Amino acid sequence: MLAHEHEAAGWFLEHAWLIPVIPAVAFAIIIGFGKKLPMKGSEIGIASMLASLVLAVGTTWQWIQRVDAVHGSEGEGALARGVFGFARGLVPRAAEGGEPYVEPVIRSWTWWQSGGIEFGLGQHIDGLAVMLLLLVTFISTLVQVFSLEYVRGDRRYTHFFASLTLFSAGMLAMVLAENTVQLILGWEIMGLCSFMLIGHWWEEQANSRAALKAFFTVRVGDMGLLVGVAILFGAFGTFSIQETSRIAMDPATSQTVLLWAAVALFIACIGKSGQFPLHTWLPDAMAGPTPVSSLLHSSTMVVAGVFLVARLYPVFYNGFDIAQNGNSANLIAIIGGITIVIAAGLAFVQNDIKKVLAYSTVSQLGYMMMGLGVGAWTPAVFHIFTHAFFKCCLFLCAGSISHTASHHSFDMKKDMGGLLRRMPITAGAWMVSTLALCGVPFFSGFFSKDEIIDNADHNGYKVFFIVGLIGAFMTTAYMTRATYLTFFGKPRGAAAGEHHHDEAHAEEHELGLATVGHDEPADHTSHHEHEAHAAHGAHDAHGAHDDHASHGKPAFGIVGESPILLVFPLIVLGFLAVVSGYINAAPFHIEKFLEWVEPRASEFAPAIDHATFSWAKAMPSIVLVALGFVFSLLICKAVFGEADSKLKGLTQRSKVLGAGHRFLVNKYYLDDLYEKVIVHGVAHPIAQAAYWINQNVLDGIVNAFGKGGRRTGEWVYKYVDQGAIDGLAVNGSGKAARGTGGALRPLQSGKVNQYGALLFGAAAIGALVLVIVNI
Amino acid sequence: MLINNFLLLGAVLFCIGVYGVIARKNAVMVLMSIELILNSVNINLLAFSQLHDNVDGNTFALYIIAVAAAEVGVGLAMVLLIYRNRKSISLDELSEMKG
Amino acid sequence: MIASLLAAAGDFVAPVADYHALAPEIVLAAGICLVLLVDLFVEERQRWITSTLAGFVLLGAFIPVVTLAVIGGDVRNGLGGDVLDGRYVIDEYALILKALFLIAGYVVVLMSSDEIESGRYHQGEYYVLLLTSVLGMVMMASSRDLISIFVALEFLSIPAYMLAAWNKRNSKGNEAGMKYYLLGVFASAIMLYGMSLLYGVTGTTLLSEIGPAITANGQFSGIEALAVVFIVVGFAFKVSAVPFHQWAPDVYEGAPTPITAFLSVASKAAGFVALTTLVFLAFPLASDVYQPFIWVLSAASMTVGNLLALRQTNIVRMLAYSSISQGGFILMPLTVAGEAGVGESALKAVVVYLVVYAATNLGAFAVVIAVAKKTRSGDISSFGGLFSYAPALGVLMTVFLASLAGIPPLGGWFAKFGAFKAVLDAGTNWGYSIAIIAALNTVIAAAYYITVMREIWMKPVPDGDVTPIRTPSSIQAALVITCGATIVLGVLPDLVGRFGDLSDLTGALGR
Amino acid sequence: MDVISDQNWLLSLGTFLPLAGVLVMLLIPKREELLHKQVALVTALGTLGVGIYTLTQFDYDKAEQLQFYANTEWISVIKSGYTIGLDGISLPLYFLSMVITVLVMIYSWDHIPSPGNPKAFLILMLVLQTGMAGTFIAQDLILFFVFFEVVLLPMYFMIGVWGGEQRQYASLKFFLYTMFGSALMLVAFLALFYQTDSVSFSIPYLIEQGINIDEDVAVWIFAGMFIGFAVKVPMFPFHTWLPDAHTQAPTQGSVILAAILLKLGTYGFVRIAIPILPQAAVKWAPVIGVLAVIGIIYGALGCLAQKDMKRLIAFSSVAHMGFVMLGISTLTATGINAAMFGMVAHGLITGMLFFCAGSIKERYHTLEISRLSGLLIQMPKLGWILGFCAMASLGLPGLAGFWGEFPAILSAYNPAPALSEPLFRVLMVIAALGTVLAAAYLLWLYQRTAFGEPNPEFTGHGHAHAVGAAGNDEHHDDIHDVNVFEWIAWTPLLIAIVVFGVYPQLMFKVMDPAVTQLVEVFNK
Repeated sequence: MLAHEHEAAGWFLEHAWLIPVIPAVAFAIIIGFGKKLPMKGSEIGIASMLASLVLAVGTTWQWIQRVDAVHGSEGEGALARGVFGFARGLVPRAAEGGEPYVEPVIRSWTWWQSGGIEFGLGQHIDGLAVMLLLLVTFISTLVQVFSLEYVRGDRRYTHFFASLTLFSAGMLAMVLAENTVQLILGWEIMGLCSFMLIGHWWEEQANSRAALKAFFTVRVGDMGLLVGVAILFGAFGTFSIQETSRIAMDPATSQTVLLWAAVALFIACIGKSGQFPLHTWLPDAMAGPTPVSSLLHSSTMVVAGVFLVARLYPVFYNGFDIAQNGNSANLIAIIGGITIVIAAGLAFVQNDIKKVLAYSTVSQLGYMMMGLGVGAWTPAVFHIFTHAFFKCCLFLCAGSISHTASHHSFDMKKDMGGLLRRMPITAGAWMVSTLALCGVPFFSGFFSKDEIIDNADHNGYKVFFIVGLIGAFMTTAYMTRATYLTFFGKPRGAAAGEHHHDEAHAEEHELGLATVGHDEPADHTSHHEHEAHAAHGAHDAHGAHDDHASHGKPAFGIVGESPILLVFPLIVLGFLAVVSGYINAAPFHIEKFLEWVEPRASEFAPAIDHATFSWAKAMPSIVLVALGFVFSLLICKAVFGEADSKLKGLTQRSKVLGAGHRFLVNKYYLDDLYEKVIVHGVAHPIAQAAYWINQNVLDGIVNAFGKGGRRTGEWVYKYVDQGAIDGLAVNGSGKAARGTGGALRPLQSGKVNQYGALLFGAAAIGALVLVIVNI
Repeated sequence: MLINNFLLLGAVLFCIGVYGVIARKNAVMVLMSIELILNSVNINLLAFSQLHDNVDGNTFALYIIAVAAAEVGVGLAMVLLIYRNRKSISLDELSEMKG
Repeated sequence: MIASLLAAAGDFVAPVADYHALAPEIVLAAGICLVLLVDLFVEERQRWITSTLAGFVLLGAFIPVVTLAVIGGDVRNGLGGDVLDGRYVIDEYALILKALFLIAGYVVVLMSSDEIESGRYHQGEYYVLLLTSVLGMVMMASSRDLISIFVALEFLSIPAYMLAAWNKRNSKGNEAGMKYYLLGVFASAIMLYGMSLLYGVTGTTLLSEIGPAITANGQFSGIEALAVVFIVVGFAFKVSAVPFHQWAPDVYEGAPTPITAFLSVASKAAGFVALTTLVFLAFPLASDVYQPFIWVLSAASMTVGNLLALRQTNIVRMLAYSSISQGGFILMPLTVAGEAGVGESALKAVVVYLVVYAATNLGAFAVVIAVAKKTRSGDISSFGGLFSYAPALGVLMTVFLASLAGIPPLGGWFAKFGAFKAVLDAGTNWGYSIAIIAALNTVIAAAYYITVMREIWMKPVPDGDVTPIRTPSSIQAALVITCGATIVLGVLPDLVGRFGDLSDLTGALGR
Repeated sequence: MDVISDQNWLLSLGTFLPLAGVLVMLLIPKREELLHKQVALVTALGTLGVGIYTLTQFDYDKAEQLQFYANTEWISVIKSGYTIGLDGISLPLYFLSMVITVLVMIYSWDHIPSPGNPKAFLILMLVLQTGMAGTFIAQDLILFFVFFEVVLLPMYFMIGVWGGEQRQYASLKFFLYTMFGSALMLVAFLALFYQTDSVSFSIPYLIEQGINIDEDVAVWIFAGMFIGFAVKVPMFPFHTWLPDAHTQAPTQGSVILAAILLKLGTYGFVRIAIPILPQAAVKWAPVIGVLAVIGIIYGALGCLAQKDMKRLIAFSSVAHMGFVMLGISTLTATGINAAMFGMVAHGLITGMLFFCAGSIKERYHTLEISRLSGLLIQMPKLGWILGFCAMASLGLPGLAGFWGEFPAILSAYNPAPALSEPLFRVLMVIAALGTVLAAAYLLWLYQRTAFGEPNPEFTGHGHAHAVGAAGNDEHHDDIHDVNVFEWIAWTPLLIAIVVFGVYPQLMFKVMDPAVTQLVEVFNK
């Protein structure tokens, strides 16, 4: 289709379809002979990712040229501006609306046809696709580099890279999908890979269960995808995304069909993007190796759902008519909003650093969804962009810490603390990313998240404006807590070089720091998780050993910075966490992202109008962020702060020294006060309640779906199948037959006279009847 | 003269015969009852033969007489056989095989 | 009265009979005498001569049947139609059945020879009786007159009574003979009463004349109905149709196994032949009477036979009941024989079924005999693990049982198929209902045939004795013939399909 | 339907060649086991050769026409002829049956199930092959019926003699069920024959005439065929023979059963019931659709209840055939194409799963899910293959299974004009739910058996509490990874699963023309 486009587009645009093909081929190669290669196949993976990255960059460059060509602004150096948007940013924003729609570069080849229906494969390259292509290839490359070190010596090293590569292939295939079927294809391949990667250390029950849960939960959503695609095809008669969009935009199209399709598709997004109430698989998925978490659960797989909404935006836009009913709500926004708050609350009570990040991811995805829900298409997509960098960075930091400092434990309470000095680079990267995540001004997160909140207000979704603000507050709170626990205070547990954690426990108990997360459900899970990590720690223990050796460090004890392979990605990502925002920094009227990515209003895309930025409007969120920081910091200081160590010493001496005892006791009361009143009294119950609901209700539902399924299955099988159908109908009839047979036997008495009697009797009766009948 | 008398006689004989077959426990008696039936048949045939004025009936009757004789011969032989084995010709005891 | 007789006897001219046409009967009759004579002179050691001779007699009688079939045409005219005027007819229908009876007889001889030689029997008389009975059947195939049918019937029955009681010392044997005899005679007496009435109503014994004569006076009289029913009863007894079947299981169990085979195949077939002839020639106008009656018989036979067979533990008894239900299937086409345009397929169905059934059932009995030689037991369980130590016999038995169950590509399927086809051809509710009943019965039937197969293939050998079975050559021959016939008929049913041409049969009557 | 009748000997050769092998083997004494295996394999390979030649000779541009058409006198009494032909619908299944037979032969090389006796076992298999191939080429109802029944006894004995513990019950059930079905089917055929003025049983002729049958009658005739085929498929509620048969059958039996025998039923619908009686098909489609969907959910629930791996796979067949039937019931080209594809895909995938189950059983002497675990550690290759098949079976795009399920769901949104849209859309949603359940039980199975540490009972340490068919010492000794015969037998299947998953056009382009022609009648 659209053949005339082809001359216009450049080579890279024409051949963007190669981007997913390369990793796919690489996957085959790795599976085939990965084991025989010097680096066990990892080099193939990285090479393929680099190749794709190059292509992606080329594509981006040409796309930008294309856009500029259409929009009249000059094209040279566009790439530069593409990446470092702030370089020559202060270009006045292009005139509203007037810009023509930039034709995406679409190519498709018939894959197979059945009964007149054509199933095609192809590429649909527009701003969104380009952006994600760049993003995915970039992140994947970094993560693979990181993994080189992180999973070295693992027993399934090759498989790991194979899966990573295939995963990227799937994601890329989905991103540039020309039609919905191809989209499903990539979508499902990702699901499979997530299963393999999360369950990478499947020797441990918990991990395999997590993998199962992840795949299954996502699969529940996929049902919606299948139905949705079927509806769209059935109603529109095409799989092509562009066609679908066009028809969806066509006012003549029935709104009910769109609504149904949108609902069905959105269910899929809920599953994939870990939206409430199907978000529970995401934290469990942290059972996977950290690079997996950073790739799948921060920047690629989980945004697939968001991508789907953004990709088929017209369907949702008109399905839920987002534009029309102003300050009311719609499904996407509601789900998004709920997710933000719930997840943020949960993040506050986690002890496992990765779980904090997991919940934070869920919450950020909530932002994106909400953004799309309130019609802030561009900010939401932009948030995907920025979020990818800093969240990936955060995960990798966590990985680097656990790998180097805390001996494969992720428990902030037990095994971390005081790492600021020991791991300056990691800490730095972490800080920057955290600031970005919290949406502190001049960091990337600010430009995207604040835009979302702003537009929510602007489009009249007041409620969600508030929700957004609350979210911002909570985000800062939990991130501050995590940061504090990890990098400040005194080293604990493994970070302090201890192998076993009894002392950590003892210490805390002595201090009466029965802190958040140590109550039942939380403790239960954190303990549980801990086993998991301990287990995989054991598995690649030798790996850990030799890399420690190779860097001439003692296996445990006072640790330094991680090896370069781990740190390098952190630096890059940390840097981007700061600057990536400036592509579209509203405060400075840089709106390149908007220009390059956002489809202009046309028959293919709805008109999206944007709130104009003003510091005044940004103030509330900034203030709340600050508040969150302060509030959280106070608690942390109080609960986990320096005081503790002094306190410890003093309490020991308190046995002999009476003096100052009361004071200390009072001090201790103070801690007690903070602890009991503030944490337990205010923050804790809410959070715990949320967590309880999460674990028992929502998660319960998810599991119950499985369990209940099993039970119903057993019941049906036992009673209906074996009992009724088989028992009565089948075997029953058999018995009946034999029974009648038995009943008939007495007739065969063996007595001649009776035989004779019957013989004549039958004859007589027959004769009688027939005579009567026939006369 | 009326054919009905003959037919009536035949019918009566037939019924007696049938009754005998069903009621009698003694093999020989049953045999004789059967002979009664055959004779009732003969009477019918002869009567009808007369009615239709052709020889078919007579011929048939002759055949039946001959065959009946043969049958009785076989039958008595068999009764003897049983008597030799069981010292009894009561049919009720002939119910070894059943079901 | 005497005068009238003399008048009827009138001027006597010796019939000019066509001896070629009568050759089978003549050969048999001569053979019987021959066997009797020979038996007097051979001494114990050479008893095999008798059996062999009997076999050759049957084959000898088979030759003219073939030649007659080959010359084809209407040999019945050559038979001086004006003398016997269609009371005794040789047409293709008759020929295929004569052939059937002769071959069946021959197979029975093969099956018997070994068992009879094994002492304690007067085999001379045995074969004489057997041949006589076969002769009766061969006559039955040609009979087209009440008298000749009756004579043929007694001809084949009386020797059968004696054969059934052949185990003189065995009380079961006596019992079998006695029951068979008494009930048989009783049944034929009833039949005769019916015939006498029929003669009374129509004034003739020639079937082709009875046919039109029924309801000649427009109204269908009760007497006619009574007569038809009684006659049908007589043959229903012969084919052991429920509820006239009770003699069958007892007799089959008591009689020597080859005789059981003979009774369950040949004499049953003879009964069907007579029934068919009557239905098509004598009762075409009485279809309102015989169709419902036969419908009931057929349905009852297949159902009751099957249900009872399910419960049997004795293989012979099981086969007896199975043959009852098979009889029900053979009766099935006759329940619609009177419908317009159905006669053709109905007749074909019956003929084909008889042929296939004969081959299959004889085969099954042959295997039973062969196995019983080793196990000396009639229990189904005695077949346990047969396949493991006698694979050939196991497979053969499987083939026969599968054919009985009607599984393609073995003969049985086409027989059943023909029956179904015929009744559905009628398109009447009677036809459809019987078809459904039959369909259900095929499943029940499969159940007990399969249990035997299960014994053969899947169960352990009961007494662990796995010495292979030495099958006498005669029985091997029997098996080859029957098995071959079963399979060939299943794959190429056309071989027999073309026989039993209705026009040919009724054509004899110039109708 | 016009026909191409050059090389009309080809199909007969391909169909009856195995019987030649049978005759040879009958003459070879029982103890020459190796010789038997060789003869059987050679025969199967020869047959496959003929099949491949057929593939090369098939004119794919005229896939909607019957090719290699032969029509000779057979049973003139009932006007039934030996009519055979091959078109796009039957070709894939015809060829699949040959491939599967060969693979099963190879697998049998060192997997003759107890109580041994390869002679009988292989002979039965060859007879089966003839029956299956014949069913797919038959273009005459009677011929079809005969072949349809020919497979019955061999399979009965295969299950009953070489099967598991309850083999006798299972085999009997299988046999009686099918007997019942085919009896009614036969009645239906005959009724069909008479309703079309008793001229011929040839399917092409009946397709021309069947449309004229009065609708009420047609519905009843269809009912007869429906039961006959539904039992074979098997559709809920006629499915209960399947789990038993599958579970008890020897591996080879299960594979053939799953790969080919079940297809006879669905093929019957596509080849006979629907084209001959379109008017009745329209009436029955909703019933079929509903039963199919019930089957999908029901089979899935059944799977979730299973403790035994093989039985679970068996129940999954019910679910998958449910998808096939759903596709058929839409009476659209897409749906029926999907169904045809689903048949083959299910044949490959489930067949493969049964192979795996068989090999696991052979090594562990049990298939209790609760006792198996850590296959990936003890037998990595087998473990991965199992996982691969599980993924394929739960309909992962890119593997064959998906192209059977997804288009079926797709087609249910827009069924044939005559059918009720709301009903089928509801069915579509429920069917989609079925895919979720499929994921549930397959992954559950995989996670339980393949992941985790091996059960100590089988690692050689835990002999004290090791229970199982064989003595404790065998347990860890005979746990070896995929051996060479298994590789040879499995690789083609695995490759096919991927190839058809990546390039489904391979099969669709063969079937599409025929199917399109088939459903034309429903589009007006």
